[in-house]
Amino acid sequence: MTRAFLAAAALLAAAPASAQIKIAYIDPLTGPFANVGEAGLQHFRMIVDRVNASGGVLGGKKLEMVAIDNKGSPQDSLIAFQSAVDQGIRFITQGNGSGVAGALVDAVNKHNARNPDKTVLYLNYAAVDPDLTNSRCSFWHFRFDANTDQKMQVITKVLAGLPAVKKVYLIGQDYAHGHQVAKAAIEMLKQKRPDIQIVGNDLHPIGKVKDFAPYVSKIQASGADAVITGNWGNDLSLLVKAAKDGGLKAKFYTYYGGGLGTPAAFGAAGADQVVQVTEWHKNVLPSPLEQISNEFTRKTKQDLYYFRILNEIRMLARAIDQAKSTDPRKVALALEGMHLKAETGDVWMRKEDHQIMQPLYVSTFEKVDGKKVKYDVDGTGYGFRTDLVVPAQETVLPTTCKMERP
Amino acid sequence: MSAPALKLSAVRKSFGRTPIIRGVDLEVPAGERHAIIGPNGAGKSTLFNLVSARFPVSSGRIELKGEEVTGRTPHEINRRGLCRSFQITNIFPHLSVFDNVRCAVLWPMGYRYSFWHRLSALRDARERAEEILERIGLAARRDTLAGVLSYAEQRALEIGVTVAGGADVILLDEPTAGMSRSESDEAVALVRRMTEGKTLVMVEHDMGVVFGLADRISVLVYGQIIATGTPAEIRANPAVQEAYLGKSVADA
Amino acid sequence: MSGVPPVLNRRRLLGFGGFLLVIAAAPLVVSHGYALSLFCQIGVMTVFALSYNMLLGQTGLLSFGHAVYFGMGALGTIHALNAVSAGARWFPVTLLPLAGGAAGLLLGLVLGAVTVRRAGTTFAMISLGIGEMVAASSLMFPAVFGGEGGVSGNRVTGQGWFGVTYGPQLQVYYLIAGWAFVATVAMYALTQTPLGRVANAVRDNPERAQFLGYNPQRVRFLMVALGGFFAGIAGGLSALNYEIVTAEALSAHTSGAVLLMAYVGGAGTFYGPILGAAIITVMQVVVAGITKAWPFYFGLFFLVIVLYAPGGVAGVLQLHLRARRAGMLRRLAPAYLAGAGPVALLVGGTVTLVELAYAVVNRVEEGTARLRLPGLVLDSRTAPPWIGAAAAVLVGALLLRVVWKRISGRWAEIHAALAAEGRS
Amino acid sequence: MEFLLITLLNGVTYGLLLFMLSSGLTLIFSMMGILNFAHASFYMLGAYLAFQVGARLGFWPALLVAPLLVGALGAAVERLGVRKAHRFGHVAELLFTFGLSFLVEELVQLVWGKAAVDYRVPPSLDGAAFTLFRTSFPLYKGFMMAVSLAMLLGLYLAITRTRVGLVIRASLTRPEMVQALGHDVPRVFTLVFGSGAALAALAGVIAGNAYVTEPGMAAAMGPIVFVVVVVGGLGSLGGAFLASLLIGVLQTFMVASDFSVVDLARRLGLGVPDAPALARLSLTQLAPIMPYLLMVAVLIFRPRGLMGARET
Repeated sequence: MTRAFLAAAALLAAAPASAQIKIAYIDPLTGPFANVGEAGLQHFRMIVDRVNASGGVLGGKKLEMVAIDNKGSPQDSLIAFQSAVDQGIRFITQGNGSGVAGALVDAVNKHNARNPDKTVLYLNYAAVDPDLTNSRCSFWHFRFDANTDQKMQVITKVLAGLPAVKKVYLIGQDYAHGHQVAKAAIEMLKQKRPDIQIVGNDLHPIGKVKDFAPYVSKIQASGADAVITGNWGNDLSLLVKAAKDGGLKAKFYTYYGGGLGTPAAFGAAGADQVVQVTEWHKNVLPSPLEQISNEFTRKTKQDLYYFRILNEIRMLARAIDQAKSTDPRKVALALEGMHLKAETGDVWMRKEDHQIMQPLYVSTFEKVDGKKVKYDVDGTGYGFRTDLVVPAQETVLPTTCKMERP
Repeated sequence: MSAPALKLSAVRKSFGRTPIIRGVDLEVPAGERHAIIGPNGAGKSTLFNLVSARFPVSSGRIELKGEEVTGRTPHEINRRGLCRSFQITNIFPHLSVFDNVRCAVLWPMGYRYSFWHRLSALRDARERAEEILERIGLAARRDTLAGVLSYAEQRALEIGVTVAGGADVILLDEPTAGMSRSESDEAVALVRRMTEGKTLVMVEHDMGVVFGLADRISVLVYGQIIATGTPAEIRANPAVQEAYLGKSVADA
Repeated sequence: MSGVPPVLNRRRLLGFGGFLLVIAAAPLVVSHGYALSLFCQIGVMTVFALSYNMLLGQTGLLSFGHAVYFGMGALGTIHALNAVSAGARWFPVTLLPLAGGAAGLLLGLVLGAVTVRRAGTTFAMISLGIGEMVAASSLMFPAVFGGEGGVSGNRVTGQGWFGVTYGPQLQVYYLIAGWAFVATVAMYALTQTPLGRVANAVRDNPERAQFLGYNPQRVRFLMVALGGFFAGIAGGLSALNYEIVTAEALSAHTSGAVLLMAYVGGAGTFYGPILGAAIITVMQVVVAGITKAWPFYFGLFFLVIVLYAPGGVAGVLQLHLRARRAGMLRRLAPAYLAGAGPVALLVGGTVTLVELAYAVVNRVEEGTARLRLPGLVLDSRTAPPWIGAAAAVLVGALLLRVVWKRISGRWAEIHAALAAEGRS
Repeated sequence: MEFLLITLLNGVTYGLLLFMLSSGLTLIFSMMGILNFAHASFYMLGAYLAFQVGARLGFWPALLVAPLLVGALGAAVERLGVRKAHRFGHVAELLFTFGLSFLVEELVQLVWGKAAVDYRVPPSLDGAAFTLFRTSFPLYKGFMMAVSLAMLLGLYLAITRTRVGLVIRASLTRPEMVQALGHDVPRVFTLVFGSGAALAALAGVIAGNAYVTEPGMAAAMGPIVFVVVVVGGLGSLGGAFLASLLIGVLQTFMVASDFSVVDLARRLGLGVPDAPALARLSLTQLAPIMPYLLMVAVLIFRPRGLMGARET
C-alpha cells in the first residue's frame, strides 16, 4: 500500500518544472457535475494562457492551473485542498456549490491559522451564498461572482418595472440556495413593489423530481404572472419543459437559465420564457470579447460563459504584480479594493467583504435573429437577448461583514 | 406424569383449497418412542411442520407438555422443550462441526444472545458440546466445516444438533433417509442412544427401523390417522394392511 | 477438556500486534501530509467497513443503506463537538467518537426494528429504501444536517492536554489509529461471543437457528444495532478528521462505497474488510488523481472480483496461505509465471483502450487528444493505438484461457491433497 | 375541478411509467430471485439508444429498435454475467448487477457525455391534447399513457396465453417449484431477463424525451422502482400495478397540495404540538420521500405488501 502511494505521489509531483505560480482548480471533474467543472477549467486555462502569452507576472513568471477533482463533494474538496497544500500551491479557486465553498472557507481559515507560514488564498468564482461575504466572510476568501442577493436585487428591479406583474410564484430547490433565493425575493419585492402578491412559495427536493407537471399545474392554478426560481441543471430544464407542456404563460426569472448544458436540455421550450441575470452573455459584444468568445468556442466546442473567470485571473495577476510577491497575504491586500476596467464596465473588489461589484445583464432566451441575438447557446438555435443592463453601482448592497485581517 | 408430552386435537391444515391434514388427533405420552408412518404424500412432514410451528395450523389445537402452543413461533416452541430435525440435512454449513453443536447448547444454557461472554471461556458449553460430539462419533471432525462432511456424518450431526439442546420432546424427520443398510443401522443405534429417556416422535419410511425402534406407531393416510398402536397391533391391523402395508409387512 | 484458553494466543498476538505495529509506524515511514490524510481516511474506513461486515459477512445481511449510521454518528459527533467548543458541555475531544457511536446505536435500534424481518434480497431492498429516505430528508432539516454545506466544527478546543490539541494532522492520525485499533479489537471480540456465533448460524441457516430456540429477527436486530454503533464511531472519527459533516456522509454513494470495501476485501474473513478499506481508499484517492477513468476501472475491478473471486482479496489470500501451509505454493509458481504475461497484456490493453476512449471524449477540446504514457505518446485520432490495444486484449485473453487451465489444474491438485490430508 | 383532473392525469401517467419499470423488475425478481440493480440502467440505455437511433431514423423506428437492442443486451447480460454470478449465490448476483449499473453509467458518460442530450419529443406528438380552461394536457403525455396501456395489455396476453407465460405464472406463485425445475428453465430466465430489460428500455424511450436524458437518470429512478415492488408485494404483478398507480397519483397530489404536515394532522383530528421545524414542512416538500414513507408503513403494517402472496 505504501509502495502504491509512493508511486502515485511521484506521479503527482511530476509536474513540469517551468511553471512557477500554480493555482489549484478544485471542482468536480468526475461525477454528475463533471461537465460544468470541466468547462470552468477550460475557461481558466484559456485566460491563463492569454496572461502568460502577454508576459506572465512578476516579469516573466508563468501561471499554471492544477486541476484537482473534488467529485462535487465538500468532504472530497478538503482532501483536494490538502493535496494542493502538499504540492505547495498557495492559490486555490472553486465555484461549484456553496456547500463546497463553505467547507473550503472553513478549511482555509483553519489551515492558515494553524500554518501561518503556509497560508493559502481562496478565489471563489461562482458560489453565491451571501453568507460567504457577510456573516462568514474571511480575509482569505474573494468572490468574483455576484451573490444571491445582488442578483435578486436586479430581478426585483426588473419586476418592479413591469406593472402587469401582480402575482409572483417562488419555486426552488429545498436547500440553502433555494431558501436564500426565496427569502431575498420576499424581502425585496415587499420593498420595491408592496402591491405584488406572492401566490406560492414551493420548495422541492434537489435533483429528485422527474415530472414538474404537478408543480406547473399548481402555478397555473395560482394565476401567477411571473415565476422566480434559483433552480439549476435538470431541476430548471424539467421545470421549463413542464411549463411549456402545461401551457404556462408566466416568465421564469432565473439565476442559471443559461447555465452550461441547461439551454440544451430545455431547448425550444424556453423560448421567450426564460430570463437570466449574469455578468455577461454571448450577445454582449464589446470588443475584444466577441473575438475571445468565438476563439474559445472554436477551440473547445463550448460556449464562453464565465466572464468572471477572465476578471478573476486578470485581477489576480495584477495583484501579484502590485504586491511584487506571491505571498497570499500580500496578494490579498493588493486585491482588496482593486478596480479593473473590464470590457463590460468598471469592476471592483469591495474591501469590506471581498465581494466583487460588476455590471449585471438581464437577458431573455430567444430565437437567433442575427441582430440582437447574434449567437446561440449550446447549439440550440436560441440565444440570450439583453433586456437591461444594471451598472455595478446599482448592485451594491450593504454587508454585515466584520473582516479580521491578520 | 399427567399431561402427555404432545397432544394434537383436530389439527387441520390446507394449502389454498387443498386440505393436507384433515383432522389429526394424537397423544404421545412422555418417554414414548412414537413413529408416524404412511405412504408418500400422506402429510407426515406437514404434520411435523405444524407441530414445530414451521407452518401455522388452519385449525385445531396443539399442546406441549400440557401447555397450548398453537400459533407460537418455532423458537418459542423450542424454548418450551421441543426440538426437531429435518429430512433434508439442515445444518450450518459454514460453521465448524463443534460450533454447530455449540450453537444448539448456548440458548438452553442461558447464554442466549450474550455479547459479554467470551465463547472459549464458557467451559460448560464447550464440555457439553464435546460430550455430544463424542456421543455422535464426530469428535475427530471437531474443527471441520460442517458443509464438507460426508452425508452420513451430516445426518449424525443433524441428530446431534437436535438433541444437544436437551429438549425432552424430539421430533426426527426420517433420520435414516438416503442411507445404506449399515449406515442406517448405525443411525438407529445413535437415535436410540441419544434419545434415552426422552419423548421421541419420528417419521420414517424404513419399516425395519420403525418396527425396531418405536414403542407405538401411528399410520397417517391422506391427512388422517387411521390407526395407532404397538408395532404388533399395527402389524395385525387389517385396515393398515389394506390401506398401506399390503403384503410387504407380512413378508418382512 | 482442561481450563479456559488464554485470550491472546499466538495467532491473535501476531495478527493484532502486526496491525498495531503497522498503524503506529505508518506515519514514521511516510510522513508527507497527503499520505497522512490518506492514512486517516483508511483508518476511518477500516472501522466503517468492519462494522458493515458485522452485517454482511457475519449475519448475512446485505445492506445498501449502512451509511445512514455512519452519517448519523458523524452528525452526533460534530454537534457534540460544537457544543463542547461553545462551552455548553465539557467533554474530552478524544472520547467524542463515543457520541457518534451512541447516535449510530440509537438509529440502529430504531431502524433495526423495521428492517430485520427478512435477510437476503428483501433486506437489501428495504435498506436501500430507508437509506434513500434518510438521505432525501437530510436536506429538509438543515438545523440537524446543515443543508448542502453540512455542519462544520473545530476540533481544537481549549488548551489540550500535554500538547495534544488535535490541531496537527499527525495527532488526529493517532487519535483515529487508536480508535481504529480499539474498535477492531472490540469487533473481533464480538465474533468470539455467543451472539457473534449465533449470528453466523443465522447467516448460514436462519430456519435451523430458529428451531434451536433463537429468534433470527432478534439476532439480526442486535447485530444491526451493534453494527450501527461501530459505524457511528467511524462516522465520529470522520467528523473529527474532516471537521465537517455533509449529507453525503449518509448518502447512497457512501453506502455503496462501504459495500465495495467489505466485498472486495473479502466478507468471509474478519480482516478482509480492512484490506478492502485500504485498497478502495487508495484507489479512490490515488487512482482518481492519475486518471479520470477511475470510476470505470473501479466498476470493472469490482465485477472481476464478483465473478472470479467472490471471497475477495482475503479469500484469495486465504487460499494461498492454505496452500503454503501444505507446502504446495511452489507448485503454482510456474503456472503463475506463465500467466503473468497474458494478464499484463490483458490489463495493459484494457487500460490503453479505456484511456484512449477517455482521451477522445475528454481532451478533444484541448486539441491534443493524445494519451501520454511514460516514454510513449499515443494519438487517439489515429487507428494504430486502438488496433494495438485491442489486439493486446484479445491475445491476452486467449493466452490467459490456455494458462488458466493449467492454473486451475494445479489448484485442483492442491485441493485434492488438502482434502486427503484433512481426512486422515 | 380542472386542477383535480389534470393532476389526476399527471399522476396516472407517472404511475403507468413506474409500472413499465416495475413489471420487468417484478418478473425478474419472482422468477430468478434477483433484485436487478441494473434495471434502471436498461431504462437509461433505452432513452440514449432511442436518442441515437432517432437521430438517424426518426422517433418511430427508435421506439421499436431501442427496446429490442436493450432486450438483446439484457439477454446477453443474463447469459454471460448473471448466470456466472449465480454459482456464488444471490448476493453475488445482486452485486453483479450493482457493479453493472455502475459500469453502464460510466459507459453512457463516455459515449454521450456527462451533460443531458437533446432528445426531443417528435414534432408530430408535440402540442396539447386538450385544454381545460387554462391548463393544457400535452399530447405526448397521452401518448405515454397509450404506450403504457398497450404494453400492459401485451404483457397480460403474453402471460395468460402463451406457454412461456404459463411457466412465468407458475413461478410467480411457486418460485421454489420453478427453481426446483432448475435445468429446464434457463432459457426462460434469459427470455424474462431480456424482456424485462426491453420493457425498461421502452419506458426509457418514452420517458427520456418527456423528462431529461442524462447519465443520472438511472440512479434517480432505481430506488423508486424498488419501493414500488416492495409496496406492491414481492412477486405480484397486480400489486406492482396498484403500487405504481398509488405512488404516482399520491405523489402528484401531494406536490399539488398546499397543506403543511401539521395542518393535515390537525384536520385529521390529531393533536399536534407546535413544532417550528415540522410546521414549516409542507406536503409538497415531503412528496418525493413519500414513496419511502409508504414503504416503511407497509413494512410495519402489512409486510406482505399490498397484494403480495409471500411475506417480505
